Parts: sequence; structure tokens; C-alpha cells
Amino acid sequence: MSQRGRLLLFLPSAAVLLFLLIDGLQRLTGFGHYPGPYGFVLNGVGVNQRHATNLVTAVNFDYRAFDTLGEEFILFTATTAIVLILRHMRGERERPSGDELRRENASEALRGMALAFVAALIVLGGYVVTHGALTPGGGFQGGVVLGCAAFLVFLAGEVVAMKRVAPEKLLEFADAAGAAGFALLGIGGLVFAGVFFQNFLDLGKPGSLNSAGTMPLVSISIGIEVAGAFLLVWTEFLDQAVLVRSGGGGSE
Amino acid sequence: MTTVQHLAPLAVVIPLLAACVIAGLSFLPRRLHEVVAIGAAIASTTLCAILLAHANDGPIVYWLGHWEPHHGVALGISLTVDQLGAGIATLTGVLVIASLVYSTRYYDEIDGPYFALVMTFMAGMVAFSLTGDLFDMFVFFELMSVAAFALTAVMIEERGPIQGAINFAVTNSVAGFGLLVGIALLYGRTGALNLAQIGLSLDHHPADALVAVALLLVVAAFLTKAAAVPFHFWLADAHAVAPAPVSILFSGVMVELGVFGAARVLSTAFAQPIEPSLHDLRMVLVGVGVVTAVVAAFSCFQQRHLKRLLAFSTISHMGIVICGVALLADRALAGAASYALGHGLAKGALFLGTGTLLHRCGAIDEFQLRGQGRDLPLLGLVFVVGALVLASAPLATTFFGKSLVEDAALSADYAWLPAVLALCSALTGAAVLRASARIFLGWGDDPQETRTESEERSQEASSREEGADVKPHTATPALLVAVPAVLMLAAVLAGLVPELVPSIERAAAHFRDHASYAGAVLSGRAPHFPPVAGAHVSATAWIYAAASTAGALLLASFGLRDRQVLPVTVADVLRAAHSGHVGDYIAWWTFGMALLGGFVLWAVAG
Amino acid sequence: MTFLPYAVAAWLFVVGLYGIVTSRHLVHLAVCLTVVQSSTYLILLSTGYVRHGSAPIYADIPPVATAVDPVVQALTLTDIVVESTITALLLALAVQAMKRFGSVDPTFLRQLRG
Amino acid sequence: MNEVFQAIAMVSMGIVGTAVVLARDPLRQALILGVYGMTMIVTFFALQAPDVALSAIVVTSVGLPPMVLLALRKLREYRREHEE
Repeated sequence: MSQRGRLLLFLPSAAVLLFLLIDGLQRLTGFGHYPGPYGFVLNGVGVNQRHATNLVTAVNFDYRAFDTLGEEFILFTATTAIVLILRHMRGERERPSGDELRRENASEALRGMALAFVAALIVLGGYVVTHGALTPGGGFQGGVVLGCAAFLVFLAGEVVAMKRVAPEKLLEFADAAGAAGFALLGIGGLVFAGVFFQNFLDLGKPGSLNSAGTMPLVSISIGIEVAGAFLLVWTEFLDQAVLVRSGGGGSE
Repeated sequence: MTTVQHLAPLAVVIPLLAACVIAGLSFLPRRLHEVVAIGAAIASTTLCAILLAHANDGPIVYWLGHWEPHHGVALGISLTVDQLGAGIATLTGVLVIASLVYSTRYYDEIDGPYFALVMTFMAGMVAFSLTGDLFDMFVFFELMSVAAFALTAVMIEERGPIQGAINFAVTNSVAGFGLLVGIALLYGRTGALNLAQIGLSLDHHPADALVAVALLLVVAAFLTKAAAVPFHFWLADAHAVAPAPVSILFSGVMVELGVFGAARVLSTAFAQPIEPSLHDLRMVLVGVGVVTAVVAAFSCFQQRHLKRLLAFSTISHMGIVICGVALLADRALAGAASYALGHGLAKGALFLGTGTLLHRCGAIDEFQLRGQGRDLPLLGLVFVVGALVLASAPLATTFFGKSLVEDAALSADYAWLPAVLALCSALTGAAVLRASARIFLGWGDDPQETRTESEERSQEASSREEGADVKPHTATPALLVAVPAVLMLAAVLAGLVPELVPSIERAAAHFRDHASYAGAVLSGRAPHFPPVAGAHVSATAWIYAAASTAGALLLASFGLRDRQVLPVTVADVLRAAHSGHVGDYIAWWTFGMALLGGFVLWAVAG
Repeated sequence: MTFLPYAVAAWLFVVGLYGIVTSRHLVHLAVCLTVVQSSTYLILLSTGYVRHGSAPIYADIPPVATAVDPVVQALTLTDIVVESTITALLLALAVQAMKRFGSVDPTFLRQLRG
Repeated sequence: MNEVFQAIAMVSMGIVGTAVVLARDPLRQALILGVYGMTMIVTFFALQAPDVALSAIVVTSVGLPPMVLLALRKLREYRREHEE
């Protein structure tokens, strides 16, 4: 279809779709009037049942942990897929790591600044991961921050040197181990408490760091997975942008 | 809780853990990855089969995390394993095992992550069929989507897979977001995510525009996965370029799961609201199924790229399965399930057979392969039997399935439906028969001088280029013929097991009994199902089956003489619609939403 | 006000689709897809919002306070992860498309037709 | 007061979201996407969803930008290499 034909098909249809969406949405109870019951029931019983003060985390890591398991494996699958899709093709070579590469790297000043950030980011990321059950945040958010810290080390140093710090295999292992850890916590519930994903550790005192039973462990394993996954994806893209060059042929 | 219940989450987690082992230890040799993957697939399939055997007295309900409902409000997620769900999960497992075994010999080189992707794909499909929670369905819908996008693009050295994966990913993601909006609408109305609870909560209100739009968004998302026209464009692209062991999973069970998802929400969450408008909604949905079956059957017949031909035949057969679900009757649903079983096994065998031809000859074009299959007689037999199964020849599983659909169509006053479906069976069967005669027997005219149309020529060019990257092999490993042969044998034998079709009829009736379902899920009541009277295959069903088989033979000989069944202009329009441009596909998707939405709004909210 | 968030979300859904349909660049297309998805965040969070409710985090508020629905927030979190993975995957495919086709304009991706 | 704040946040989300779609140059689009992320984060805070806002922050300002920018850079490099 030509761009014109496409729009001729799309625009009237989109208008109808917009009308349908609005027609459906306007029959909701109206903004600010959530009728319940699901969320209200959890708000009523959640803190007592789970000793977690952040109920969003309690939903994600306990009540609806199976959803989160699926979500983490979506991330895991996409990461594995990106490694597979961006693998070096026939006829591609890595750019030699000499002068040419050095040109790509950050300046000395930027390098120093980045390293100063790293320590702060590690503290922040670690805090967000471990306090998931108490305050906003959790494994995913903290994991990205931790991954970012490591990535800054990469950017500040040599692209090649960073591969020595965290080789691809190690990142793949972290990604898989984090995901597997979460799945194993589910099996732990089955083994120690009798039902898959049942919270099998002591719930502790609400508000304290080791409260909410298995939730901090879930958070940590997700944190490991997410940090590994994001780092892996970033380095794959960085590889493509900086190192990989097609050898001649190209687009046929 | 009984021990059997605990198997449900394990059937999902085992392949997930296998994926972690494979991807985390990617330095291990390929054979070890294969062993882990096949072992996990067998274990999970066995669990699904055990669940299937134990679900005959009603759904097995498993509250994950021990979150049982609190005064009728589901706090957590339930796995609700009924026989149709466990059955399609078992079919998934069988096809995954076949695919993995086949790929041990098929790929010359393949990276470990490939097997990890197959494992998460499997876990996504199994969880999707076992879960009883709407949002959980979305999550695992996305998990199997993401794995499928990646598996489409495995062969990054070629051009087709990249384009196919992009079209697949964009179309299905948009559909997934639509599903999410539908979920949000239902949640805003009912405050529930559990299918049974949504169903109970919707019982209290008459259906309005909100329910209609939610139904549109949810069902259309699943129909996009099931490749209903006009949401179907991605399928031909993705199936044609994915490697054979992946195509078998796509055609054999992934698209069927789309229809399954639609059937699931229609018979749980929406069962009560659509009750008053059953007649109108049936008309709309049967319309979707018929258009899908007919359009794709003609597209299928005019293909010469073998995998694309099979892909279009899958779309057409999905149209038939959609008709079965769309009739909104127990017997029709049983027909759809039996049909999906027969089709999944047979189409899986055909896709693997095509892979074997590609492996041997380095080509996938029907004319290029002319006479090349002479030294693979067993594979030829597989193709011919497969063509007959697709044509719903008497005694095939597809035949029993279709006769049930026809039966239900007659009692719902759709007397014309069987004839239309028979035409589609004949066309799709004929396409495969024609290709097998040309490839394995060398029959038919030499096409070179007769083809002049420009669209044809470009198609020829692209289908020639397809095989360019695959090195032909001088010998075919026995396994590459044995796996498709075993699958085809299973497809044929399944039709001959006397107890199979009646038990599917029972399962379908239980599946649609939404009051028993809700009772079992929310209050743990053991369901009391009324006895189901098995249907007898009527005389007209035999006549239609004989007609479609004869029609397939006739059309195949017609096609061998290089004749088209459609006028050139119509054929070119059909081809031109499949432009390969993702923007076109989304424009068509929006068009389909608008059209279907208008009809659903009219039917449900009136 | 009672309908504003839904109107904005419906608009974003459709306008994102418009971007995908007319896109001439795969990276642009991937970003438009995130706009479609962001409409779902808005719908989800708005359905669970309670007027004058506070965040469902009981570290800061008394246990009896009215709080908004935590479930939709959990769902949105899942949704955000799904979005970022699909975007990343499409970007990787765009890079490969450039290598194979020499272009990232969908108009010039012409391998699969008919 | 809170309602006014919410309304402003949502309307700006709608406007900036439209701008993201209409920006045809990918690099410019990436910049506007950053602004869009901000409006989204503000909206999430206004809807009492700090967890979601935190996720949006890490995704739109830490997670995705390196991928988009590196992919764009790769595309540019590739084009340059093949035009030489």
C-alpha cells in the first residue's frame, strides 16, 4: 500500500477505535472512585498477613508472585534473545582495540566523575533492592541502578578492559541464576510450607529489614537477574556500536 | 490438597529452570543443552498428562502461595486445570519434544540460547493453558510472544527472519496492549482478576458498552494470536521464515492457544453477559471464522513457497477452529478441540517434513523441488497422508472434529456452513497434495514458460533466495524422516481411538459449564456435571468429508496443470495485501478492530 | 476530571498506532510502540485511584488511612518491564535489519510478500 | 489542589506523547521521549504510585536511553561505512 492508501484505511478505523475505547472507558465508575474489592481487601489485611509495609511489593512478591515470575522470565527471555540476535555474523570482525578504540572513549574528566557516581549508585541500588518490602522500590528498580553502576565502570574504563571485569559469560550466569533463584523460592514454598510460592520464612516485625519472610530474598534474586540482564543488553548494544564492523559485503 | 495438585506449578517451573541452566551455562557443549532441554520437556509433558488424567471430575484448583479466596474475593492467583487446558498443555509438550528431538539432527550449528528460548516458550504456553487468572494469562501470553519473536529471528544471516520477526513482534505487541486495556476495563468494573470472580461479578449487571469493548479487546488480542483475518498478516511472514522445528510449535499449538484463550474468556468471564445476545454474537464470530477460512484457503492454494503455503493453510484451519468456538455450543467446542488436536499433529509433521526437504535439497520452492523428493518415499507418504488429514478425509481426527462443528452448525441454523468449510478443506488439502505430487513424483508441467504476471515473478525470486543460505546435504539422517512420520502416525491413530472424541465432548461441556467452574474455583465445591450425550457422526458428515477429499484430489490435478482457481486480478489483490510492510499490518489491525468492534457493540450492548 | 485520564489514555493509544502506521524508521516505530503501551499504564493506575487516598505504603501512613489500590500498581510494574523488554528486542532487530537490508525504513524491507 | 496537579500532569502527558509520535527524526524523538518520561513520572506520583514512578524513572532515564542511543549510533556508523 502507498502511504496514502494506508492512511485512508487507518484514519477512519482509528476514529472508530477511539470512539469505542472512549465509549467503554466512560462507563467506568469515574476517576477516583475505584469500586474494589480486590485492592481494598488487600489494603485491609495485607500488613497483618505479610508484615510488609509496602503493599505493592507484597502483591508483586507474594500474593501475585506467579505473575512476577512470568515477568522476570520475559526479561530473561528477551535478554537471551538479544544475545542471540546480536551475535556476530559471518564476515563481521571486531575493530582492533588500538588507537581507533581509544578515540571512542570518554575523556579523563568524565571518567573521574563517572567513578565517583559508581559508589553512590551501588549504595542506592543496594538500598532499593533490600528495602523493597518496606519503602517504594524493589528488585527491579534497584537492579537497574546496580547494573547502571557497573556500566559506568565500563564507560569510564576501556571497553575491552570492562570485558575482563564482567565477561559476558558471568553476566549470562547472573541473569540466569537470579531468575532461577526466584523459581527455586517458589519450590521452597512447596517443600517447606506445603504450597508453591507460599512464604516459608518467619515474617518478622513489620517495618524491620528482615520482615516479610521470603520477600527480601525474592527481591535480591530479582535484583541480581535484572542487573545482569540490563548490563548484558547494554554491552551487546555497545559492542555493536563501538566494536563490531562488517567485513566488506554488508547489505548485499 | 492432594499431591496431584502440586504438579500444576511444577509443569511450568521445570522448563523455566531448564532454561536457566542452559542459558546460564552457555559454555557447555551443545549435546548437554539438548539433554537438559529434552529431559525437562519430557518431565513437564508427563506432569501435564497426569493432570489431564486427574481432571475428569472437574477442574483441579491450585491457589499459589496458599492464598485461598477471602469471602469470595480471590487474593492470589489460581491455576485452574481442566481437561481442555491440560490437554492442550500436553499437546504443547508432545510437539516441543518432537521439535527438540528433530533439531538435534536438523541444525548444523546452533547456539545454546536457542534451547533456552524453546524452554521459556514451552513454559509460557503451558502456564497460559493452566492459569485461571486473566492478568496471568496476559503475562504468559507475553512470555510466549517474546520467546516466539526471538525464535523467528534465529537465522539472523538471512533477510526474511529479521523482517518476519519485526512484523510478528509489532503486531502481537499491539494486540497484547489491547488485551491489557481490556483487562483494565474489566478490573475497573469488577475489581477482580480471577476469571471465575470476574464472571460472577459481571452476572449482576446487564452487559453495556464497557463489557462489549472489554470483550472486543480481549477476544481480538487472542484472535490476533490465532491469526484471524484481518489480524493474520504476521503469521504467514513469521511461519514462513522461522526454522522448521520452530514453525511446528507456531502452527501446531501457539495459534491454537490463541483460539483457546478466546474460548476460555468467553466461557468463564463473559459467559453470563453474552447469554441474552448469544444469537447475534454467534453471527459476528462465525463471520470472522468463515472469512478467515475462505480468504486463507485461496491464498494457500496460490502459494509455491512451501512453508508459506503451509502457513496460509494454518490460517485457514484456524478459521475452521474459530467457527467451532464461535458457535458458542458444547458440541461445536468439542469439535474445535478435536480438530485442533488433529491439525496440530498433522501440521507439525508437515512443517518438519518441509524442513527435511530444505535440509536435503537446500530449496523450499515447489517448482525448484520438482522431482527432487523421489528418494524420500516415506516422507512423500507423510505429505500425502497429511494432505488427506487437512482435507478432513473420513476417519481422520479432523474429520470427527469437523463433523461435530457441522452438527452444531446445523442445530444453530447455519446450514450453509458445512459446505463452505468443506471447500476450504478441499483447497488446503489440494495445495499440499499438488506440492507432494510435484516434489515426490515429479508430476506436473514445467512452470517456466507459463508464468508471466509480475507478482508471480517477484514471489519466485524471493522464494528462490530463501534457500540460498542453506547448504544442501547429500544424505538425510533417518531421524529427520522418523520424527515427522511418528507425528503423522499419531495424527492418524488419534482419530481411531474410540474413546477419544466422546471424552473431548465431555471435557468441552465441562469447560463451558461456567457455574460449576465458578463454584469449584471460589468455594471449592465439587462440580456436578450433567451427563453428556455423545454425538453420532451423521450421514451428511460422511458426504461432506467424501466431497472435500474428492475435491482436494480434483483441485490438486487442476493445480498440477498450473491453473489458478481465482481470476488473476483477485489473486493479485490477495497477494498485494500481504505487502510485508508492518505499517500496513497495523492499519489492517485497526480496521479489523473498528469493524469487529462495531459488530460486537451492536451484538452485546445493542 | 472524572474522565480526563481515560480520554488522554485513549488518545495516546490511537496516536501511538498512527505513529506506527506512518513510521519510516524502525527506531521511531519502537518508540511509538512504547507510547501505545504507556496509555495502558495510565488506564490501569486511574482505575485503581481513590480520591484523597494515599499510596499503599504503610511505613508512612496509619494502618487505617484510605489508600489507593495496590494491585493496579503491581500490574503496572509488570507492564513496564514488558515494555522495556519489547523495546530492547525491537531495537536489536532494527540493528540487524540495517545490516541485512541496508535500511531501517519498513518500506524498504521487502523480502516477504504475497 | 491535588486534582489540578493531576490534570496538568495528564494533559501534558497527552501533549508530549503526541509530540513523541510526531517527531520524525529519531534522535530528536529520543530527547522528547526523555521529557515524556518526566511527565509520566509526575503523573504516577500524582496518582499515589511511587513504586511505579520509581520504575518509570529507572526505565526511561537509565534503562532505555543507552539502548536507543547506541542503536542509533550503530545505524549511523553503518550507513557512513557503506557510503564511503
